[in-house]
Amino acid sequence: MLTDNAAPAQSARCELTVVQALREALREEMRRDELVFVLGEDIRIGGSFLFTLGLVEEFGLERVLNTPISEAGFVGLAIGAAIQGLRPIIDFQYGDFIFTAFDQIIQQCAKLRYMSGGQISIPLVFQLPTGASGRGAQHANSVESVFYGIPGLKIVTPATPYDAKGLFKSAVRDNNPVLFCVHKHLYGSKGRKLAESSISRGHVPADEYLIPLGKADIKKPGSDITLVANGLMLHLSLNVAEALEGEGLSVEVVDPRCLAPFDTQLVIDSVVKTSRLVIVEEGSEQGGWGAQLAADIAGQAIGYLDAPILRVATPNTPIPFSPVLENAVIPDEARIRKTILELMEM
Amino acid sequence: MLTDNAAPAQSARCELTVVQALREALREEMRRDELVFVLGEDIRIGGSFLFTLGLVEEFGLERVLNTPISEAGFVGLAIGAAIQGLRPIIDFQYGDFIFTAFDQIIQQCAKLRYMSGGQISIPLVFQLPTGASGRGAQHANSVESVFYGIPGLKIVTPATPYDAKGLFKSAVRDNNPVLFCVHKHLYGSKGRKLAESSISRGHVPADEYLIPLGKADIKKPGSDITLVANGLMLHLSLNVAEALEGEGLSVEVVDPRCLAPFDTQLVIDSVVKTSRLVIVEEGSEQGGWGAQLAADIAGQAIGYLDAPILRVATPNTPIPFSPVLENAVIPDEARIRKTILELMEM
Amino acid sequence: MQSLSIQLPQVPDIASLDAYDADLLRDLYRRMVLIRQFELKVNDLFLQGIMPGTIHLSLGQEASVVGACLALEADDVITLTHRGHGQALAKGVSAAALMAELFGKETGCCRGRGGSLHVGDMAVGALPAIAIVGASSPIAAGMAFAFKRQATGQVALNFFGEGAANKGDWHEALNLAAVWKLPVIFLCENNLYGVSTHITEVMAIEFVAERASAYGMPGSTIYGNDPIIVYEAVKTAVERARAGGGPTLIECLTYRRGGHKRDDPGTYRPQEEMEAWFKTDPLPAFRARLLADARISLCEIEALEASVATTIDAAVNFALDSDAPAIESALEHIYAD
Amino acid sequence: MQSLSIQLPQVPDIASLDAYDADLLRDLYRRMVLIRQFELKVNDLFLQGIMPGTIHLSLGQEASVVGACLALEADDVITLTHRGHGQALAKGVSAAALMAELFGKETGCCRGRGGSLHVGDMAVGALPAIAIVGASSPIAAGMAFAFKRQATGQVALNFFGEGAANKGDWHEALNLAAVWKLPVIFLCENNLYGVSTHITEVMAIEFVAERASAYGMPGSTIYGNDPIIVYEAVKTAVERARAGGGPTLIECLTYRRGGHKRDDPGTYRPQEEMEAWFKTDPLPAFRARLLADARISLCEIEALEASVATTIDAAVNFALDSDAPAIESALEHIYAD
Ligand SMILES: Cc1ncc(C[n+]2csc(CCOP(=O)(O)OP(=O)(O)O)c2C)c(N)n1
Ligand SMILES: Cc1ncc(C[n+]2csc(CCOP(=O)(O)OP(=O)(O)O)c2C)c(N)n1
Ligand SMILES: [Mg+2]
Ligand SMILES: [Mg+2]
Repeated sequence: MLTDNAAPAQSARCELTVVQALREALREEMRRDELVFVLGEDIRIGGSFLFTLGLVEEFGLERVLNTPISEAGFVGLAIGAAIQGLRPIIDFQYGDFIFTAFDQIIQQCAKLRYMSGGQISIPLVFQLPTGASGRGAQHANSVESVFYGIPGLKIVTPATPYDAKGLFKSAVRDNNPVLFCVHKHLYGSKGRKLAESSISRGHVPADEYLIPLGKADIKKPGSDITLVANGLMLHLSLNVAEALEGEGLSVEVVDPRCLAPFDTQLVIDSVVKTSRLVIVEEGSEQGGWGAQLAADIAGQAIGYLDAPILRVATPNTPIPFSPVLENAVIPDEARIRKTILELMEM
Repeated sequence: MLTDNAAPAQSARCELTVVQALREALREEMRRDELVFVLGEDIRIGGSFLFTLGLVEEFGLERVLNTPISEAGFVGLAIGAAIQGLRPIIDFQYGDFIFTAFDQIIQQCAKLRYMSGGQISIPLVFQLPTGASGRGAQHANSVESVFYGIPGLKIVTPATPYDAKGLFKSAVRDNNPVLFCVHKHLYGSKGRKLAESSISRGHVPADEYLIPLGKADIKKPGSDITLVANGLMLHLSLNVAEALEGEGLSVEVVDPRCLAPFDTQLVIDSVVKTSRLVIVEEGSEQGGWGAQLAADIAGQAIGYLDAPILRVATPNTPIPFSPVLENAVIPDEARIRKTILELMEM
Repeated sequence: MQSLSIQLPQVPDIASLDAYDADLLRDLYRRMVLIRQFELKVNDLFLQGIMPGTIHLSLGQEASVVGACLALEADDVITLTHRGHGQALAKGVSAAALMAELFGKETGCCRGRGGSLHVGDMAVGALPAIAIVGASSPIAAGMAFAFKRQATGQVALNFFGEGAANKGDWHEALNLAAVWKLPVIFLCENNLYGVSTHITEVMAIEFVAERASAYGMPGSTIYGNDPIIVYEAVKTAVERARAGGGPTLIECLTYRRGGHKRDDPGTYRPQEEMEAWFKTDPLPAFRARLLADARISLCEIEALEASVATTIDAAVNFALDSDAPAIESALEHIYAD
Repeated sequence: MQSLSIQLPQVPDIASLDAYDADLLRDLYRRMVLIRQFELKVNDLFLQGIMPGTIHLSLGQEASVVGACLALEADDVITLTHRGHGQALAKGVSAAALMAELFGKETGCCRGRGGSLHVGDMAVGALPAIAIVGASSPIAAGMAFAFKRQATGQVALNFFGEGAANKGDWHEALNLAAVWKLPVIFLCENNLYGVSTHITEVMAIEFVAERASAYGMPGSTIYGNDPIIVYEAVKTAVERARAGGGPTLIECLTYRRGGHKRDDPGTYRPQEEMEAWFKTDPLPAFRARLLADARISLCEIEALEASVATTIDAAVNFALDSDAPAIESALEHIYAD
């Protein structure tokens, strides 16, 4: 049986990984509310990233359900269950498989409330491992980008254990469908690569806390330039920003945390201060949230800018398997650093 | 049997509607190349917008195939057929149903060539009626927006009969998957509302011509402000621009025609001249091609701008059925006009 | 049961109505007449150019939807299709609120946001309709899942056309429902056509119900133009579902009187087939049976028909008199609080 | 055929090999050994931490893929799954190019762009693998569609696991293939599990092949650990397909020796089940049968095994010696000219 540090004892809380924080959040919410249950493929043994490890022992097979490989079917089923008052959480092995349930999400899940004139609500959380992790193009989608323009959905992309726990609990209590997209390199599940930065493992308070959806967070204050990055890219960006700090450049690093709703105001406030903006995202350069943010700033705060808005993202390509190529197309610290320095020269 | 002006005689060519131009293009391409065939629901009687009307008589049931209601199935089937050398064209009744085949398109169709190291190509055209037309939220998607960020796909959004024909023929000859998205109000099929502007019906030369994919077109030259709009919105924008011309304001109206690849350079050239940019699209304000264009201009040409980049789009909402509400949320001529005038004041 | 065929209607021997409560018979007929008159009126309003949107009428399929819905309790739920007016009325959605919805009015059952393709009213157990073919089947299974989990004793009934049986969502839903023994009835209105396409062009088997065995659930094909036959089949399935026996697939053979939607004359259908099926029109057939029953008089039937006509007129007036939604309300209900 | 069960393996009576050409028998065995040795080597390289990516091994399923592929002609095509190494080798993809692909090298069969999840080589009729469960079935049907339309006489064979039979794409593909009588064979490698989930948890019927009748196509469940049994079943289906008879569903009961993928110990499987199935390991079983055949000597078999070992070593060296793709080539092949 797979093993992992399932529930750290309250007394001696060490630092948690993101998946440990998430699992703790899930467990707390399932204890709090009988209506919450989780379903997905192979979640009885923990699921792909061990999100549900050990849960069946506490909550039983009724609330921790192994599904057939029928994503459209069980997403639709969760929608129906949510309409009738349950609060399902769907664990996707990889977020990439959600495209086989796409219609259920954008035509039904996101719209039924509106079309019905507000008669129903669909409290439903999707736990979605996102991004590239050395498995080739079909397992490397930045799923958040594809859903970014769909009204009726909320999208969360936490980057730290602390945020993950607080945001996940809010997502479970939210009465809307929430896509909870965690980068595959951020879970820190056993046997998986974990992105390294000062915040990829972290202290998570034992006392309950919630983080509201839709509030960005300044992960590092700064005055010379604003950098907005989420998920895995936040960690790379922070590493770069910390290095640059030593070189006398003060980068303010903003983590949007939620892509929908997006806390544009906090970015505007930062840009008013710094006059310079770089946006970093892992998804393909075309059509991601970064483009929207750039457009919003160009529409609402262009007067505060002293330079172009630069974006660091993956070029418009499927993700290659070859590690050499994958590394070449996905933004890395060198590219982030270079872009910041270039922008400071403009 | 449904009737429509299937193939206007060469001698007395009157003005064509978009669907007539498309049908002519389809017929010519099917005559030219035995490998081209068309499949879709109820296309034997013409399909939803009469794109295939009368074709079965000329090309037979082997090349004009009625499918079951199995979008993922027949899209996958068309991918396989294309891999083996045929050149399928899929007629969707409404583009909105493509979401039930989404995985096939973004995981397989768009990526198989890349993942295989270039071993295969997938020449496949999707004929997709797009946009809102008084049928409620599930039939009102701007499908082009959802696919906009997917590398490996081309996306065309023609607005005039002339462009429709020339672009469609290029799409059929292209060796890549092409989403050919025509606004439901632009076909001019019998019994359907047709958007009115000076170019919604138009002369289409009898001699063969092709329009390359990826080239934008200045639909109306101007010097004071650049307006970029596609599809149905192009017609509304042109009506506004023509009215404003009489009032002494010279609006340059650019039709991107293709969203992928996008002819950003032509927009930059125009902005260099006018210093002002408005972008109009029907899709939801969040995450559409308009955001990308604004981001690209803010990244590459911000120095030429004298004012913010303004966007006119549908707010982030599912489309309401009630005609009063539908009209209220979708951009109309009044909103376009107001935005242009506002921007001129900035 | 007599053997059925997909080609021409086979009207089974008619059982006596004696065993049925007269109120049930009246209710069956009343709802069938309500749908018939509602749809005819809607068609009129359309032709007059008064009604917005697009419309898929259910004329001819009244017996299936009414027979099915009356086998349910008030708190059971149904999911509806693009051809949903009849299903809605059968389950008890108010004709006035339905009509107002078709006009996009604030008083509509979905506050005018849904329109003809998305009618429904949760208060009577009718989930606002899903117009994506096949997509409602997993959702119906999900509602049934909630009923089972919470042991409410309710069931869900999923309406779909035979065309939907070729969608992947439908397949996944039937499998899930069977594996988890969910209290759901999959009710196919097999009207032989999906738009212009005959079932024999899109399935290499004769009946949709033959697919039930692929999921390990019971399935049956029945004559769908008699409300009692449908009522009985659904009743049995409902009892099975409530008793924890899991899902059932029921296929009702029926026929639409008109085209697929308003601008479709339906002329792709062979003359012989149309004539044969039109002769089985469920309304006159059931009316004749009722009149043969000692308990129900012609006078009573006529009164019932007249009262439905009044209801429809009132519905139209209500709809026309109602206000359109306020423009400022366009962005309500996108998110729940 | 003896009756089969989904619970424990039922090894059918073994027919004599006399009727088979000795070269065919050698080829069957050679390919099975090639897969076995290739996979064991890949597993090693993985444990050593030399190989990148993730890996789904097909150890234990050699008889099904080899029996199936040898029933095809060179220009027939297969589609592969996430568990595709064996399928690729069975169809004739070079071990060296396959190994180089797993290392992401420019000399890989997909120039290193695909990796383990997407191996294939069009030159030998192996469409680079599709890792989305169920998604390859319509594509296989589409290739068959092209063959039929162009009357090439070729067939397509679609490999999938029993877990895929619950996906909508699979359902739609089987229906389309049946309705259009496409020359395609749907070949299920039923290894009882989708990751950790046993088939009885996700289907309320015993066998995947029971679903064939829902589409109007023939279906059969066979013992999948004997290459001859698989070969015969596929041969029959191929002949049917080439003769215009349409598709067939064949379900091969087999078992994977290891876990679902490299980091899965596979311990969710009951001990008794594992022991019973491991005893049916296709390699020693078929080896013993060959040795019982007068035409094939132990010496010959050992030489064959040794030569495969040489091939594998050469493949590893080739892969390790090959260059990674040039960074400048990262954006090639996104679009065709
Ligand atoms: C996924 C999807 N594809 C296509 C359509 C367009 N469409 C609407 S109704 C219909 C026919 C449905 O046939 P059937 O299920 O038999 O129902 P019927 O119309 O006969 O009641 C089609 C193709 C749709 N709404 N959804
Ligand atoms: C649509 C989809 N859902 C989930 C997965 C993750 N996944 C990969 S293999 C697998 C199990 C497949 O089981 P089966 O089809 O029986 O094949 P096997 O692994 O046994 O060969 C799963 C769930 C996927 N690749 N695609
Ligand atoms: Mg039908
Ligand atoms: Mg399996």
